[in-house]
Amino acid sequence: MTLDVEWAERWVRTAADAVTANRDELTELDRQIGDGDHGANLDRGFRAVVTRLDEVAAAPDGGPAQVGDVLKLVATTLMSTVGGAAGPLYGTAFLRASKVCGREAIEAPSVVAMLEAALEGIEARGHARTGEKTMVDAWQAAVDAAGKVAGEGGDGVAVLRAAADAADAGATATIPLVATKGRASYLGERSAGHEDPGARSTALLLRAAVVAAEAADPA
Amino acid sequence: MTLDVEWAERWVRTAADAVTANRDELTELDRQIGDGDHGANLDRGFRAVVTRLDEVAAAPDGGPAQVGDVLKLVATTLMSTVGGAAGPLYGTAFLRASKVCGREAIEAPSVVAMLEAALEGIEARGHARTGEKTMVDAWQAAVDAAGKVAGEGGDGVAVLRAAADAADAGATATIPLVATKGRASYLGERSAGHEDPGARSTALLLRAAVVAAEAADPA
Amino acid sequence: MAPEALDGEGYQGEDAPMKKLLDDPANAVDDSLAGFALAHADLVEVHYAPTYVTRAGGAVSGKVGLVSGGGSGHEPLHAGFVGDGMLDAAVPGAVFTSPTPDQIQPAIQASDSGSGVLAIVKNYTGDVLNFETAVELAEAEGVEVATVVVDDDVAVENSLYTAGRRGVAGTVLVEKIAGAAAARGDDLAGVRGVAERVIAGVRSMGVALTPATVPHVGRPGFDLADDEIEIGIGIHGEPGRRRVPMSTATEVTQALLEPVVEDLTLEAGERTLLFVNGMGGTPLSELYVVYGRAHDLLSKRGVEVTRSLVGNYVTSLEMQGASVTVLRLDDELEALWDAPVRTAALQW
Amino acid sequence: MAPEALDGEGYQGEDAPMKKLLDDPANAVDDSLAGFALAHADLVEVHYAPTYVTRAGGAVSGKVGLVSGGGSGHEPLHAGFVGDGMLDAAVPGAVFTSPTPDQIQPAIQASDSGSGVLAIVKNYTGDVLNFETAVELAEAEGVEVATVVVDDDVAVENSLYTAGRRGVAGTVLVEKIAGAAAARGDDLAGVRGVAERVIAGVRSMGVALTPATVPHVGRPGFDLADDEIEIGIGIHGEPGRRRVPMSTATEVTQALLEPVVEDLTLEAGERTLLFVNGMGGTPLSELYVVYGRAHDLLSKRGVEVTRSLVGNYVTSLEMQGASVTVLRLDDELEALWDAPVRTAALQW
Ligand SMILES: Nc1ncnc2c1ncn2[C@@H]1O[C@H](COP(=O)(O)OP(=O)(O)O)[C@@H](O)[C@H]1O
Ligand SMILES: Nc1ncnc2c1ncn2[C@@H]1O[C@H](COP(=O)(O)OP(=O)(O)O)[C@@H](O)[C@H]1O
Ligand SMILES: [Mg+2]
Ligand SMILES: [Mg+2]
Ligand SMILES: [Mg+2]
Ligand SMILES: [Mg+2]
Repeated sequence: MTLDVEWAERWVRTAADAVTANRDELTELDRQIGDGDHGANLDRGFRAVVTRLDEVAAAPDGGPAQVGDVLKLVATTLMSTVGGAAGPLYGTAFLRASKVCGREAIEAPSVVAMLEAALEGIEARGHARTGEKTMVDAWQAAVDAAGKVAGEGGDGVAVLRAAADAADAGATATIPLVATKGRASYLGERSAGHEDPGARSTALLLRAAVVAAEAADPA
Repeated sequence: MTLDVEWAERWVRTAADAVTANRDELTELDRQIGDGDHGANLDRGFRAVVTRLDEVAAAPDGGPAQVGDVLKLVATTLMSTVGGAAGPLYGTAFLRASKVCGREAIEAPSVVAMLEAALEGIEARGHARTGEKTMVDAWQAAVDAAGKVAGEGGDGVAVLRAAADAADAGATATIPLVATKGRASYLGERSAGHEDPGARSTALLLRAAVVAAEAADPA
Repeated sequence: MAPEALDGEGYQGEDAPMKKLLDDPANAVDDSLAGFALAHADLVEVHYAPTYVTRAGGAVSGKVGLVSGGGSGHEPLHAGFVGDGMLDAAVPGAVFTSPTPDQIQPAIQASDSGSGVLAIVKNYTGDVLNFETAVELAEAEGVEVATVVVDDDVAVENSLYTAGRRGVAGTVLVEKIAGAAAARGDDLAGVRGVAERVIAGVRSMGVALTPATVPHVGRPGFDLADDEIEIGIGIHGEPGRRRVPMSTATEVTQALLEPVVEDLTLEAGERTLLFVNGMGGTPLSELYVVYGRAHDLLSKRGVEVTRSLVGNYVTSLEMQGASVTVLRLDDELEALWDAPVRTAALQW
Repeated sequence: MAPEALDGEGYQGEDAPMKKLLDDPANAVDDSLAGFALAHADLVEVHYAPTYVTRAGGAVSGKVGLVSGGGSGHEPLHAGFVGDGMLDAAVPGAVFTSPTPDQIQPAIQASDSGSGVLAIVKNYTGDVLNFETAVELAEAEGVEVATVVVDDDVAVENSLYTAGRRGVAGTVLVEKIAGAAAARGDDLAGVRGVAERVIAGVRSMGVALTPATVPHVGRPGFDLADDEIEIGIGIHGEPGRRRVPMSTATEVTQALLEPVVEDLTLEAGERTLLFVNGMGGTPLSELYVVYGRAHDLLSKRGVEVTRSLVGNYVTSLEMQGASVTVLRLDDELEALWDAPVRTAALQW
């Protein structure tokens, strides 16, 4: 299938559903090594995103024309509704991603560029690098896998799928780490043995992108 | 045996032991329908009484000469250390009782007079009458029984024993009552089904008087 | 810092230790007062054996003295209200136990500058009896003393069948306003008259979400299920009038406010002070929710709220819950409320 | 009052309802602010969508504006400190969640009278990032903004291995003293300099006896056994650095104070402000016990306590516990501390 603006919208709605469905799990992860609000924060944000998307779609001049428009809407809405660390980080990620998706549909190289832009945005704001037990760990794994599959000639969906799988593994890989950024770093050694909530939510968001792609084009 | 000043001292010390031993029970009764401090209040008071008694006994001019002296020491010490409702009530009871015990030893009629004076003191301060679920119920029962046994020619110890038995029954008889005086009255109907802590402590104190008498004169 | 730092003696006992920041629970009151004295040396002086608190610098010449007291565990009541424009002395008893006459009497005498002393007593058998004796003793020493008894708690029926309504949060308003009357120079009869006017116009009702634990008792004053609350509680860990399922702030506020308004027979157009008091363990943010709901309910009845107070002023240790107090106002009471006050717990 | 009064909808859900005086937990922050606005209409104005709080009457001409903000659940921080001599605006986020740039930006702009604005930010990744963006946006609108970051919590090592020390109770002291500097007419650089001097000289450490429950989460932020306490907690329901058995006030105070004093390298003869802050659910009487112990420990080291603050100022919902804060003082900081302040939570 083509990763077009309909896909982008479907991605966002699928992501919102996934966040709601996993709200309590995310909260529990954050309760273990943070302040127990990550699920609620993201849920609040994505519900606002869906509302905003509905409004825009219902507007007389029609919905967003480009993939980047959808991502920008996500960015600004998350920025103004999530708060906490995740709000600005995801906000910046989607904002940077939107800038490399200024077209009606994107192909494999743009998927890679989108993921890279998101990661760079997060790193620029949060100053975290891989291995610090943050969402960066999931994004970095996704970017690496996406680049590899794209280099091997995979299509957009294949690239996305590789990214989502890698993000999932990247999130799991945060479990043994000792956090050195974000709220979990206050726990020192006690942060080891728990999965980073932001890395887990990153994996959820990328999985939603795959699900949204597959929904239109059942294999 | 004679109810002399040694008996009076022994009474007070026995009472102090009884209060300490029943401290938690009294507290629990008060927790049910009051504020859960009756045991602690009386225990604080009687420990101070014992300390004071030790001091007085160690003084160069010797210990108290009359039964009334002992009771007065109890009165002033309870008044200044117990607080709450029980402090002034027991304080007044022992003060009034001391006034009718101005001799080295007391006989049956004085025992009755002592109990009557105590009851009058409590009624004068607290304005409660029988049936209001207060310590008055125990004292009134004690006074009635004491009068009866004295009238039948019983000796001081027999009178005391009757008083203690009656106080015990009087305390038990407060269980079904609805309180109309003291803190338990705030509970209205919910005060029924619980024994009044002050009535129970009254029974303990009078029982101690009997034990103190019997201790000197094992049957 | 070595972890052993905390491995000292700690609490002894069979059960889990109480979770309170105390050393010996039996010394809780004096230990707390010692810290209070250090923190507010400019405002108060704490005396021991017997224990009472006076205003730093002693009685104010030409001013009627104000003394209040009662069981501890209601902090900042009463010691937190000693200072300019409010009390001259406070007498803290053991936790939830009224103080003894030998504490109260010197507090009364220390507050007398020759203009007499008003004793403000909360209506509990113990407080009334102990103050009665102390007042007699102080009078015997030549102090002119007037007594007022605060009984604002509408949870208790004022009838033959009770010891009368309890004194609860409204006490702060009596102390503040009578304190201002004394500060402006009213004589003893005048200060007492003002205090009685406040008492006549103030009513309260409280709710507990969780009970409190008295330090030397070590277990909660009453038991409450996870989904139950206790309506009409006092401030001494006594159970309340009835137990109901946990509910919303709006419904709870209504259950507290309605009897207050009815007992006061408040009518549209009247001016009031609305006071939402925390019982100690409820966050301030929730008190403001209750305040907002109570304000709305009063507005709906056409009752004006022209003054307000929100906070933990008459507490019951760490009890979670709140009380709602309404005071009928007029120009004079408003002006006295607004008059400057400088105490540890109330300043403006 | 019919018992049915409380038989309305109440909370829904499988588990026992949370015991909080709230209506819809999701609206807790706005409901509380609505009550706050009604109770303190003379001091503050509350704005919604986006939510922020400004001083009644708006920015003060010629004065540097002061803005702070952060997650809710720490009341009275920050909104309770809006008023004369302290903040011009406060920005409350969701409970324990930093506010968003679109809330912060208008608060900054509303506080600017042309003399610039100081943003006082507690050092949490979320707060720092959201303020950063808001400041950029406000600067783009022509407001001169300086930012200071409060990081007084010595429980967290300030190292490569952490997000840096957290901002906790010391924030109140920064807001009060910088507020006084702004009120006396210092320019933006001056006010920022004073704030930075306070930040350099203030350290805190806290303990939790019981955890707090976030309304929309519905269960405690961490679990603590009946006989355990958590040393080195933050104010967001995060677990602390280590868990130790419950102990005495003296030992707990020592465990809190020592790292504070050491980090400050306080020496005999120095003057300090000692601040014992309650986490929300601990009775004031216990805070005074801790204060007394901390005062004694400082005195033993020859450190002088010349100013003090005791109370629930930077809370963590209904958490039981306390923190100890020490600020190194000098003549200027003492004078700024003493300067008049008129806010909902601090007045003199
Ligand atoms: N400096 C950082 N860089 C990248 N990610 C971070 C950083 N700090 C925190 N995070 C991410 O944010 C997540 C927490 O988000 P959230 O709980 O919503 O915010 P908060 O920590 O403010 O409560 C963490 O699990 C982590 O993945
Ligand atoms: N008006 C009264 N007359 C007689 N006894 C009373 C009266 N009020 C209370 N009491 C007695 O005092 C007891 C309570 O004493 P205590 O718990 O020490 O004081 P408080 O009620 O002040 O906490 C009650 O159980 C009751 O027997
Ligand atoms: Mg979080
Ligand atoms: Mg009692
Ligand atoms: Mg009592
Ligand atoms: Mg958060």
